[in-house]
Amino acid sequence: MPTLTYREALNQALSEEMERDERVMLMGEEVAEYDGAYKVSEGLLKKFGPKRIIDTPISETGFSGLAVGAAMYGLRPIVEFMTWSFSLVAYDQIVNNAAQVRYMSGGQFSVPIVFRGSSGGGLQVGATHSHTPENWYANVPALTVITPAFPDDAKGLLKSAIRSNNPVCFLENEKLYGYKDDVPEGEYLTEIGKARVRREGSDFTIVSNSGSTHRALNAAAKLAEEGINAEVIDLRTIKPLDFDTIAASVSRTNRLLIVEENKPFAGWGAQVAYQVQRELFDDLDAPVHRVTSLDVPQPYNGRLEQAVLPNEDRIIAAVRELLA
Amino acid sequence: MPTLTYREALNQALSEEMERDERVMLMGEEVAEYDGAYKVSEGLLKKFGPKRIIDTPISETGFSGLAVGAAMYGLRPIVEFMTWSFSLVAYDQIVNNAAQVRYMSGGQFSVPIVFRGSSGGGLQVGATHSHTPENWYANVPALTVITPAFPDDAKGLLKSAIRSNNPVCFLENEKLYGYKDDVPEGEYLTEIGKARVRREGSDFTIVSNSGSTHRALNAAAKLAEEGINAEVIDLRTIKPLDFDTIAASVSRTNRLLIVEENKPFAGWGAQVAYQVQRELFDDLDAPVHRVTSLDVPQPYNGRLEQAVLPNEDRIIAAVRELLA
Amino acid sequence: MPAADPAVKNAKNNASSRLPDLKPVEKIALFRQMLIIRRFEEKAKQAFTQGKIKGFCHLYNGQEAVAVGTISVLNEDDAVITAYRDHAHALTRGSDPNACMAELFGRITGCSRGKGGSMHFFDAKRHFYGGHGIVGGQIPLGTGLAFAQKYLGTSRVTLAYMGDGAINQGSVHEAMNLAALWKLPVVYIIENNEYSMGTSQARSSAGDPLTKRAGAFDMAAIQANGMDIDDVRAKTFEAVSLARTESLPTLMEIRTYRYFGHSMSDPGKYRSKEEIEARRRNDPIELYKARLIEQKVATEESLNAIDEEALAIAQASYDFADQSADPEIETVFEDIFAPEDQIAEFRPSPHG
Amino acid sequence: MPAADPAVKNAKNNASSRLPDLKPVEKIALFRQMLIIRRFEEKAKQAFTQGKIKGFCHLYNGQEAVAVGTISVLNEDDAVITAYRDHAHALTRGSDPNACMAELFGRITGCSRGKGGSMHFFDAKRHFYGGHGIVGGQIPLGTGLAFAQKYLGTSRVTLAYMGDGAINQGSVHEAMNLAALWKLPVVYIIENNEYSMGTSQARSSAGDPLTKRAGAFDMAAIQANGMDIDDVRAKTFEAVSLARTESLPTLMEIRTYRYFGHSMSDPGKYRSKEEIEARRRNDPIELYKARLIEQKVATEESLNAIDEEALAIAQASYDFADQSADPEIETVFEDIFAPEDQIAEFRPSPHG
Ligand SMILES: Cc1ncc(C[n+]2csc(CCOP(=O)(O)OP(=O)(O)O)c2C)c(N)n1
Ligand SMILES: Cc1ncc(C[n+]2csc(CCOP(=O)(O)OP(=O)(O)O)c2C)c(N)n1
Ligand SMILES: [Mg+2]
Ligand SMILES: [Mg+2]
Repeated sequence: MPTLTYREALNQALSEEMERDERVMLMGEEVAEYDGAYKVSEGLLKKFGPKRIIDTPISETGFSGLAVGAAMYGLRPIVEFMTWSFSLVAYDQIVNNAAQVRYMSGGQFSVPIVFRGSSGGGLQVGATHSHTPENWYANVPALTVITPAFPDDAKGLLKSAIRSNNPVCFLENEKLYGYKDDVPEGEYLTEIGKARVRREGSDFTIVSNSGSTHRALNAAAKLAEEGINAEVIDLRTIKPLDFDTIAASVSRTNRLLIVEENKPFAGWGAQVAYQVQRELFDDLDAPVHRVTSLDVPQPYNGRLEQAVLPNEDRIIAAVRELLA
Repeated sequence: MPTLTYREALNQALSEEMERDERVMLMGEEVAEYDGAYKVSEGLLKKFGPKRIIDTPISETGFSGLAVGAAMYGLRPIVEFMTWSFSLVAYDQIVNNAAQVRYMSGGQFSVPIVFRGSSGGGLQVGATHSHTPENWYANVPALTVITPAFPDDAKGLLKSAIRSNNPVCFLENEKLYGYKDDVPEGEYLTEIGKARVRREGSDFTIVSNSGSTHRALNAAAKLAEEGINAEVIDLRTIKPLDFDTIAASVSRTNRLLIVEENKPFAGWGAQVAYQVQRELFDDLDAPVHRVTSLDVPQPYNGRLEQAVLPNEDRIIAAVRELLA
Repeated sequence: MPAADPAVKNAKNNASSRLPDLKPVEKIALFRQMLIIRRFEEKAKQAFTQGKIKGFCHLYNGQEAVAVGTISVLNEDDAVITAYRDHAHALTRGSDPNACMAELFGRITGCSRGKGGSMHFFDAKRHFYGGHGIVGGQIPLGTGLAFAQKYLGTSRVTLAYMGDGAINQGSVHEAMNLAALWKLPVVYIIENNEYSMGTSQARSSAGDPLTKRAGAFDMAAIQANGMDIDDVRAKTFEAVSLARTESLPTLMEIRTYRYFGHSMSDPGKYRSKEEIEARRRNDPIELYKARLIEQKVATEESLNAIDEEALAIAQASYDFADQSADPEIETVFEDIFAPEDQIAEFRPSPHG
Repeated sequence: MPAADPAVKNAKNNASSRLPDLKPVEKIALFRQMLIIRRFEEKAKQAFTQGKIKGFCHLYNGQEAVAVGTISVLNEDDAVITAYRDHAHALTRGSDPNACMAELFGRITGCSRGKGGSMHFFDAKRHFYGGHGIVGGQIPLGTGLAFAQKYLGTSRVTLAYMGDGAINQGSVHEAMNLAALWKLPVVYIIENNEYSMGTSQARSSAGDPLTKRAGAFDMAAIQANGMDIDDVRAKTFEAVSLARTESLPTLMEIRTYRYFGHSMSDPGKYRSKEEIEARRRNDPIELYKARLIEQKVATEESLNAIDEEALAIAQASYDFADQSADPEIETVFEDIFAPEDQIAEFRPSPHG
């Protein structure tokens, strides 16, 4: 199996799906002539031409809404936000139009659209540029929210997202673009809404996503040296939530730690915690724990930002408490 | 004590605070000559003149951001969203500017601003007009989120919000504007971040806010006829969350039901549930239950909308399960 | 009794350079369409007062020549999208008055299955893309319809309507720049009824006339008198021709007036009775009626007979809506996700 | 060594109708200020390459005459707000180069306590309102500063800067309408460096020149040559005078050019070396230098000595930043809420 970066895997997914279906097109700032601010769309302009790979003005509301209209008309637009932090100016178009048109029209219109781009912190770009908005979107009925952590999932899930007839928020992680791993060639689709056990273990369960899955795996590796065995579940899709996979694990390990980069108050992890205690109350030997970002705006300084993020130290400390 | 409607209580708070401090001003669509779409600002134009009570164009991003700038300069603006559903077009200004400027500037600028307006469903105005966005804002560090349920709290909390030097999202409830109750006269301030026990009981605890507190109290009254005694805590402030009041109650009743109009996935109730199971694990005799809006866009039809909202039937059914 | 008269079709623009003269039957069809809207909404007003219609209900009375005039120069497969004051656009596009009234009543037979309500009419078959409640939010969508029309190589165009107040939303500005930059076949139509709720244009919008907003983008702009359907048609024809033949956008400002409140909930204290009465004297339907009589296209009696017909259509729609069923509770869970969305590869195998 | 020369102050506008002629010492102060910015940023570039500065770092080289020229006609208590390309505006406003460089290094001695970084400089004392990362998002804020200036009865004005790409954000359009409608003393300054990242103006913005965007609102508009500080000053003076004396907004488009990439992360393949070289020949600092020599205001040697001084200031700021401490971890919890926010009535009583 070839080894690709997360970025290359995404690029491959885009390219394959655009080849497969002429109605698929990509628009966003700098996606065409610049090859993408983070090079996810590298080479696509050359391959598919300016009709299908489209540079936009800095008008997120305008082009997000335009894409929703185009999707209602039968195209299958992919909208790149240079980062998801910039989606805030387009929040209304995503929430009120992309997510509601099918329902409000009594099912007459599909909105097959993928909003995608980088997200997350750790790059010292400050409070306005470091959002992890998965819970803002996952709270909205009818939106699907995907946050892959590995190159194979990045490819398989992006292909599935593009083929979905529903609006999908696809949150990549800037820190992972260079991460390398095996990626199956060609037609490789990953089912939306299915979590994946990335490490098997028996002592407790970690549920995480995106960059936090890597933090969790690193912490798990260290703990393994002490003989503590974590099972690490990478959610992959935040919504719909794969509760079955979580439940199967927790009912075995009886302890759950959630690691998420969301700010804590009503982050997606709170929802997982709620459902687990609700459905598996008698299985739990300890309360569900969470390690989240701290409830502060993102600072620029690197040491401060590392403290804000759900870092390994905090994860390990939480595990000790969880197992105490 | 005079009896006022929730609307009149808000109006009184606005009027008193504007009298007290010339830097306080109110802007929004139809707040002046029209006396407010929901008449919350009735009479204020006459009293304070067009310099301080200002009709805006339909430009939520523009006037929200303008108010943030004015707040940085020393004014104390109150921004009315005709409904909070329309705040989505201004989401970036609230999240990235109002909430972050103090932090990003290392504390050099205060943003003493109140964003306020009606919110919530039940009026058959459809999916785009029925949002309950408290969790979208409460997730943002540095934002205070207030959702009063009664006229006295509406007055006391709005006065405190206006005097706060921090950005506050103040979510009124359209269905409550006509609700009447006693309201203390004159200088009546309610502390931000304190919940209030609105009904004492020993069998289980309900935590709710805004319109849902009334649903909870109605359900509690019915259950009392059967001899089931609910304690009902009205959160009043969603963030900062008054965990102490919740904990004191739950450690006594050992059972908790949360009633919230938020859509379920990572609504604020998930956060309360997380914290309760985390801190009071051994006190709980049953998992924390939630009754939320259904995870669907808001339908227009009245019967459907009632089914979507956290109605009394669903509350009572949940209580039976919680006590089973 | 279908609302759309097939004769209207013949009045459509086929990218010829001149707006073809209307045949008498076509003129009468336009008159009839305006009256159907007026009577339909009067019925809706009554039903609202009776408590049969809930939520917000924004009436179009006074503005009929705008929807009917503009849409009359379209082809059937052109696209239309508008804001929440949408009854007229749906009806003119050919939506069944029964389905429209049923939507107002929140019935399962409604044009949005009772889920949309007054502000959210939709009719995919008739290329009517809604019905949108967030001021200005539909304008990027309309721009996207035109984008798709061009992308797919059609020669179709889109009419995207908004109110005068909507022009101050940033979304509108962003969309207009995109349309001008990418040469999209869209006609933006400001239905300037002089007020956004209780706020007059002068109190909300710098720069008069609003067509100046197009100048920012070197975009074509044109004004029309919304009380005169012939003027509306002539000007819209120019804009539609530019869109169809050169794939260029236009901003139209059509001056009009609404007789009732902003919505049924608006007491309308910001306008004097005299102002409204004066404007009513300039009624687009009466004006056209007089013109048709003067042109000897029809007699007063024949036009009055059409009014009877319009009243009957409105009444029938009321009866239909009233007798229709509420949606079943289970429908609340329908229309959230695409039924075909289970990607084939993941569909549970029929063999278990 | 303070960066701001007190002599600059004398060059300020006092609402007189004509821009006063500059004294030689004032001219030299402008030259000096431009050079300080240039040398400061060259140092920052070096520090970025060394890994001492992280995140995004947007350099201003080539654009110096814009910040220095525009701000030179302000009074000290006028307000300034800009986007993320903000080093020059802070420095020109009088911020300490040491604090600015320390901010880039993320130090506690930084002008935002290490929390803002390159994109988020702030300096309340010097009426510098940031430093904002979301394209266009600062323009409503700047409009609000002007609103407050008018509300409070000051005769101060606000300069609100943005890039050419920012003009396509809806927020900018909404803010301009508000400023024109409410007659606010704000000058919007487009620093048109022809590109938004890799996108040329023609590929992002319909309508040329961008001053047309003001026409939508009947707002005054004016263009200036951003490579010629005297032209920048003259045109800004007009706009500032209009704001100060009549409380009216203006949209300025100042044509300029940046020599380096969009940010330090940009390889800049969308422009040819030749294009950049050609533009460098038109350098605002060199141009002004030649003019000062020609006008016999200064000699080549005296100006070169100023360069030495600027280099020393830049080096000193680097050393200061490098030797400053990182913020303590506890500071992460500071600056979130106003310390004085505990409303007096609820403050825990000192008597327990
Ligand atoms: C973003 C947003 N802000 C506010 C509203 C509330 N609102 C609904 S209609 C309206 C007035 C719109 O006026 P105009 O655009 O002139 O259209 P008209 O009603 O006159 O047809 C307002 C303020 C809304 N629906 N959306
Ligand atoms: C809303 C938003 N979208 C995208 C970005 C990413 N971005 C940062 S700067 C920039 C280009 C801005 O160009 P221009 O306004 O011309 O300013 P310049 O960089 O040339 O000074 C972009 C796209 C952002 N910061 N905010
Ligand atoms: Mg109007
Ligand atoms: Mg630029």
